[in-house]
Amino acid sequence: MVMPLYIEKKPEVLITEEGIRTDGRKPRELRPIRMTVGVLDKADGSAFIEWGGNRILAAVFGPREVHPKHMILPDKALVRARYNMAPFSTPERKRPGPDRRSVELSKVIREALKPAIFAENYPGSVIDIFVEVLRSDAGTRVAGVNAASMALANAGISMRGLVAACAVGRVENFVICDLNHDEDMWGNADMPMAMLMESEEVTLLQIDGPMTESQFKEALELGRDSIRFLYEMQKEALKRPYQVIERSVKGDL
Amino acid sequence: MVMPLYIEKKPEVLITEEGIRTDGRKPRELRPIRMTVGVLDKADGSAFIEWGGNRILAAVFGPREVHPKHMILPDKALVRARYNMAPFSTPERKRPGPDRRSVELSKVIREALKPAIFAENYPGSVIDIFVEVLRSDAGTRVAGVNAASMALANAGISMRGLVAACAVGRVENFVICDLNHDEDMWGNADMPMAMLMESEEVTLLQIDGPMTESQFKEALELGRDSIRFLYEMQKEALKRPYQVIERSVKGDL
Amino acid sequence: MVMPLYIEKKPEVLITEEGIRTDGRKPRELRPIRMTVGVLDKADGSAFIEWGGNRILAAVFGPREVHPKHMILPDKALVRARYNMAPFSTPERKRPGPDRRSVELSKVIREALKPAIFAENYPGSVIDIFVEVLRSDAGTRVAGVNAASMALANAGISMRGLVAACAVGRVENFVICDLNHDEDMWGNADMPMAMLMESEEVTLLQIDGPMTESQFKEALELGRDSIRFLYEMQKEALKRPYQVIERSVKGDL
Amino acid sequence: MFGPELITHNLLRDYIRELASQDQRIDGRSLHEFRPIEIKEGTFTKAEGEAWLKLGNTQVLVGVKADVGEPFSDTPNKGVLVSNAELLPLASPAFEPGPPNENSIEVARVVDRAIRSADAIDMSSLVITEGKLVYMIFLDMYVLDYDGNLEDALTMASLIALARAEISEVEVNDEGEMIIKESKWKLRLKDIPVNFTFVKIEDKLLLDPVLEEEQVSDAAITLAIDKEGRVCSIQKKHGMFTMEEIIKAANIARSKWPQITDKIMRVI
Amino acid sequence: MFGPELITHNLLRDYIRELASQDQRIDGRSLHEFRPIEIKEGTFTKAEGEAWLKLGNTQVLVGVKADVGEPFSDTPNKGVLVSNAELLPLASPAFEPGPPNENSIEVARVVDRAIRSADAIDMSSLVITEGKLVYMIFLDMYVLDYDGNLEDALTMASLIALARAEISEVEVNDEGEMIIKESKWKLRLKDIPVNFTFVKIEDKLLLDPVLEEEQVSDAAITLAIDKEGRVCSIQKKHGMFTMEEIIKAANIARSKWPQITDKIMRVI
Amino acid sequence: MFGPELITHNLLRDYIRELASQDQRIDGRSLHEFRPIEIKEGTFTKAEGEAWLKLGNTQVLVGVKADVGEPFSDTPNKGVLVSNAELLPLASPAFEPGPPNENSIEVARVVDRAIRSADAIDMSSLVITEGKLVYMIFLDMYVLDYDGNLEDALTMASLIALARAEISEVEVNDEGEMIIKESKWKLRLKDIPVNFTFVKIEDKLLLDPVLEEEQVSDAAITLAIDKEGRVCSIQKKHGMFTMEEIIKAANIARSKWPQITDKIMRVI
Repeated sequence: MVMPLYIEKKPEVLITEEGIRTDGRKPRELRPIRMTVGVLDKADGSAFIEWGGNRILAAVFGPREVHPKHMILPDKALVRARYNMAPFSTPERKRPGPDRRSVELSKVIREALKPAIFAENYPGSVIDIFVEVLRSDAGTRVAGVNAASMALANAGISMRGLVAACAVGRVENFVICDLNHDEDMWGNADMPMAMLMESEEVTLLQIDGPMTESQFKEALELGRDSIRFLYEMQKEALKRPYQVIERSVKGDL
Repeated sequence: MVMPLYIEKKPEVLITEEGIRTDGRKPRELRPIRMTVGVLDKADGSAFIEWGGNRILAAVFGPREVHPKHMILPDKALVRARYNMAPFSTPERKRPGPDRRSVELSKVIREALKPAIFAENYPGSVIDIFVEVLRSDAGTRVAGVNAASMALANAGISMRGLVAACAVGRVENFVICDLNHDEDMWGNADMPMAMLMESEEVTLLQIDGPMTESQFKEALELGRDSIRFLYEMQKEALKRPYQVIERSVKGDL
Repeated sequence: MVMPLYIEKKPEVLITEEGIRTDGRKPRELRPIRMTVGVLDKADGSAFIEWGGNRILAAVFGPREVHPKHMILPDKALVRARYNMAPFSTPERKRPGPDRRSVELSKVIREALKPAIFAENYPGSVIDIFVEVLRSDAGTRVAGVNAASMALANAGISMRGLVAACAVGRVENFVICDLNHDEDMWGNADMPMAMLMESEEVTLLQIDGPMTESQFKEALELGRDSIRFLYEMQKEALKRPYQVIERSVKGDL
Repeated sequence: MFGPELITHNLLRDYIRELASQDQRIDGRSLHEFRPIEIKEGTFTKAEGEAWLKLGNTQVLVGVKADVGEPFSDTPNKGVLVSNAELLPLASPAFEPGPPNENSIEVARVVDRAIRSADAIDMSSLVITEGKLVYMIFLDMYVLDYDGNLEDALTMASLIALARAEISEVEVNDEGEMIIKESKWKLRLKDIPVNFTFVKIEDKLLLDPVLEEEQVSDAAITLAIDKEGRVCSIQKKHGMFTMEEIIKAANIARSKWPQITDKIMRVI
Repeated sequence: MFGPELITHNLLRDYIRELASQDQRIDGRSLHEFRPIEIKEGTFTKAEGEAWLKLGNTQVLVGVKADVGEPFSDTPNKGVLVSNAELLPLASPAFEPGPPNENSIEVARVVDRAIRSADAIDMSSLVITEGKLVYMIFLDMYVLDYDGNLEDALTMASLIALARAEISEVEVNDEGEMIIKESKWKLRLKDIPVNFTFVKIEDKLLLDPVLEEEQVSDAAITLAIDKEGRVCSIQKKHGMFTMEEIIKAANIARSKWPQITDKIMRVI
Repeated sequence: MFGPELITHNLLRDYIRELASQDQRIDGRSLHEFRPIEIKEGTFTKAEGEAWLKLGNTQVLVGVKADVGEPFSDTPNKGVLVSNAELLPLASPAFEPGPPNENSIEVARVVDRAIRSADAIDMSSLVITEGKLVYMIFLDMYVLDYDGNLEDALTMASLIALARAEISEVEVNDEGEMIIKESKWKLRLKDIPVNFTFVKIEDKLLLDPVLEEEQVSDAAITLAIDKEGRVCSIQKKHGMFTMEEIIKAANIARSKWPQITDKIMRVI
């Protein structure tokens, strides 16, 4: 029997009547974000994202030879993604190896990125995407999608465009963007979202928690606005590999 | 630690001096049986058997391509069988996945059916047999053999003949057929048995519990008689796919 | 919860001031050793070693076809080794299957033997080495290397020469050879060592526990001396397959 | 779309897509129409609650079993729900025996998420002794025949099986021993969060796709609607959607909710 | 017959089958004769009881280890027996490293079933404190060299190892702590349920087949006989038998029982 | 040298070996010189102690986490140290996802053995209640970018992460419940057992090899030196060494120890 040296505490108020959140942000305000592209030597492409307390590394290998061979697709590239949490990424140590959550997230991230990749340009090969969560602090899947999208570009994979991502959600009657740990844990609804920015089509969308018709529409729109902001940062980071690109929204998106 | 909401109770008397069993049956009496053929759309052949409290679904795919390739037999079909118990098939929830018992039963069922299949007619292919126990109530392996044999026929696999099966056993000095849960659990000997009906040769035989020379002979004969009865039901069910065929022995076989 | 019927007891004195060890040996004295070659019928080569309380069986298959195929080396033989402890080889029953220690030892043993094998003589094939510890009593990896080396020779694999092995170590200020259970458990340093005897080059060397510069040199030399002794026994055993070759050092190497 | 991709002839692909462009489907349904839903009568499991449901040719069997155990340390005042789906190899040539894979995990989590996000089960009602003993509910979803749209079929069957479940009452006596009583209690549902799965073919949304429609589709999404008409769970699967399409799918789902719920209410 | 099927040349196949038709065998034995049985002297394990047995060229090593643990909740007044067989890769080119497979599981269960169905071990004698603490007996069967008929070799070696086992006595003191004592007790056998394996070649039954006979045979069956001459366990393996053949095999087995039991009794 | 062997062109092989014969290396270093060592500033994990270390292009991240649990029954007065290495697939095209393999197990054990054999952690200081409650230290080594010599990089990073670790104090109250306090204690190191890895090319020893040097080398060995200059751990990897070469490697390692230790001391 192993006991963690950690106790989860629920804040008394998640959001004030004036819309002030537990970390002092307003509903449409993002946490600080830093992006760095090209941080690894051996990967074909890589990116590092620091977003609030998240630290996430993404790398891409490919197009390369497929193993095992029976997975080869003759007319296009096989796209694989692996989302993995480091044992030291959580307050309580996480056992290494995939669990049900990480298996699902690996699929969701793959499906978020696949529409952006010109897979038909690389028949018979594989493009491997690895997302390693080194430190988790709510929103790891969307942070991972942003980093992985930059790593794909950094690897020179031909793409329809970048995929950018952000979580939105609901705390009481407020639709908010970029949920923090408390909001993720105790809020009313969580909605991670990603878009292929060429056409602003949604490539990742999940919801956990109820939203009314109008809240849902508001959330989709706030998601799109947040994602546009992320997209601008991605482009800037890709222009200056090895440089840290840093930003956050103060006040309002 | 998970505790089941279930307590096993041993009956005071398993069989009366007059040979009346815990469910009121006589020694040579079968529980009610229903057979239905062709119950699944996607499988090449299928059958459903309800026997006492058992509910068992069998399906056959094949002849089809072998994966992994190194298992291919150049001169005949590979025959595979999988016996599996649903998590909700037992009083206490069963963890999904194979255990030692189901691995052995898969082999025993495969060996019960293989002698009936003209495997040499399908060189280089595989015939896959799946037996899913949805509800278990003693005698699942023989019920599974009956269903699987019908599913093979329903799939149009060429066969020497049908395989039919029944358990016999001993409770005190009575040789009985078609053991119920109590007899299976607390009886003195259990003997599942299957025959290829063309030649009435034994393709499945196991014993668990001692029988004298004469009891053993009596058991083999009662097994054969029971199996003949099952065989007639199988033939009828196969003549009328999608129709339920229902029967049981009242009194004596 | 399973509790073993076994209590580990630390001896009060591991070595006396006069250098007498817990089993009465002097520092440079080996336990009794018996070697037998050709003990198995189906393996291509085999050897059995009894060394102190150790009982270890080694067998070699090959050169033979490689499975799975993607492991084939086109220009030389693949060499694989598996070190495995029987469930009944330890005071407390060991769960079957590899653990981290046995995975490491399998690698260390393979690397100890590979330099001796003319792998280039068998391109595209595999040489499989199996070391089964039936009874363990300190020094199983070096006993295993001795047995495996003889099994390779017994299988007729072409080799640069035999590999012989022995553990040395330190208990207090004494450098000793062939550690027994107590010394392995409670001593200050343990240093298993193997040499390819043609050139007396070291093919296995591990240390666990500190040794000063001079102790380390002394240990290496004592290791070499012990290994020379083992080598002579190996040669003799290989000359007389199916004969037991038995020896130990009384007093001093 | 599962596992080794099933090959659909180009002809069939073109035919399905051509039909869709004319608001038609291969089985004659309209775009936003469910296949016939049938709940089989009988006892097929040893579960505390069960449902064998046919959605067209898709057949699923869901069993709800209850055990007793310790609560998680961070939720001492809540019971435990464990959801698991098995894509049985007898349900499709594309399914292989083995431990849960990406597809079976995703579908189980999509059903589970709908139930949890709508708060359909009162988890605090599962507590026997706070922090010590709670009911553990195992929701085992068995796929018997796979002709598309497992999400919706499994969600409906799960809701029925849960609502039907009758669980032995348990007492803890003075010595701290657990006593299983003869009497049973019913696991009531507080909500009926139905899932609705759409595939997209060009600019058309098709509700409740059959297997071939899944295979030739451009994108797929599953949405759950709760009794207040709120979207309480979404899973976008392959492909991509415009925001307008998603809002449209949510509206269609909302309009279909009463019809499906009515079917469910009749059998529980 | 195990794993990747070993290829036997057609010539050898024809030769063995031809011999059988004349009541002869490749190693000169008669049809119902065992190969020489040898029990190796010495200590080869750290088990509480052990036996290294050679049946012709087949070599097996069985070790019996005892631990202490909790009984199963449904058998509070019985100890625990765990049987496990390892088909070591050094025993045959057909055996591969890895977790127990179909063949090792079957052979372990066949040995285990013979022992249990004859009630050979008094399971209630393994109880230390009812419902709390019992001896757990681990029967580990190791196949070292595989030249056919593992069932019979492993059953004999298991019976010897069990009968030889000397296990530390255990006491529970007033504080409920377990004390391991110096003294030992012997695990006595109440019965000697020997297994007899036959293969069938055309209409002939061959007892104790060697590997090549297994490979070219039409069918195989293993029967256990208890001390009262009763059949207490059967496992039909591949192929099929007439009822008459099965009765004949049981009669042969019954007639051989005293000879094998005598061998076993001499070394325990 | 790991997993599927990376192909190095013969030209590069010949070039590296030719350079070595002239006491030169591809990156301009002398034979017994380390690559630049850089410790990244920042917080990258949720561990109690961490270090992101670059050794040339090799990058590793080590996190030390602490939990509380029971001690092993044979060491009731000692805490528990669990060491684990993950060769992440993003670190090299030669690494594949999956459970620990031979290479990750070996490297974790080599680091672990250096720390234990030098007694660098006072294991008895990890006891909270003897025999009942101890701190469990998880040393998780993450390889992010693999350009050779993981052993030395991981050992340095592990020592730093351990020395930096600040762990919550724990109390057991009268009811036997565990109370986590606000205050922290530091896990102090009693020794700094640094690992030194050499590859051999012909008769030359190269310290801190890059990936390509590992691949074309004849042999490899890792030695740990403690603060008293003693060799406290060795792992010979592939190939073979003369006794003289091993003694020479130990002497070089001993002479480099102060330089590496100095680097480590500056950041802890």
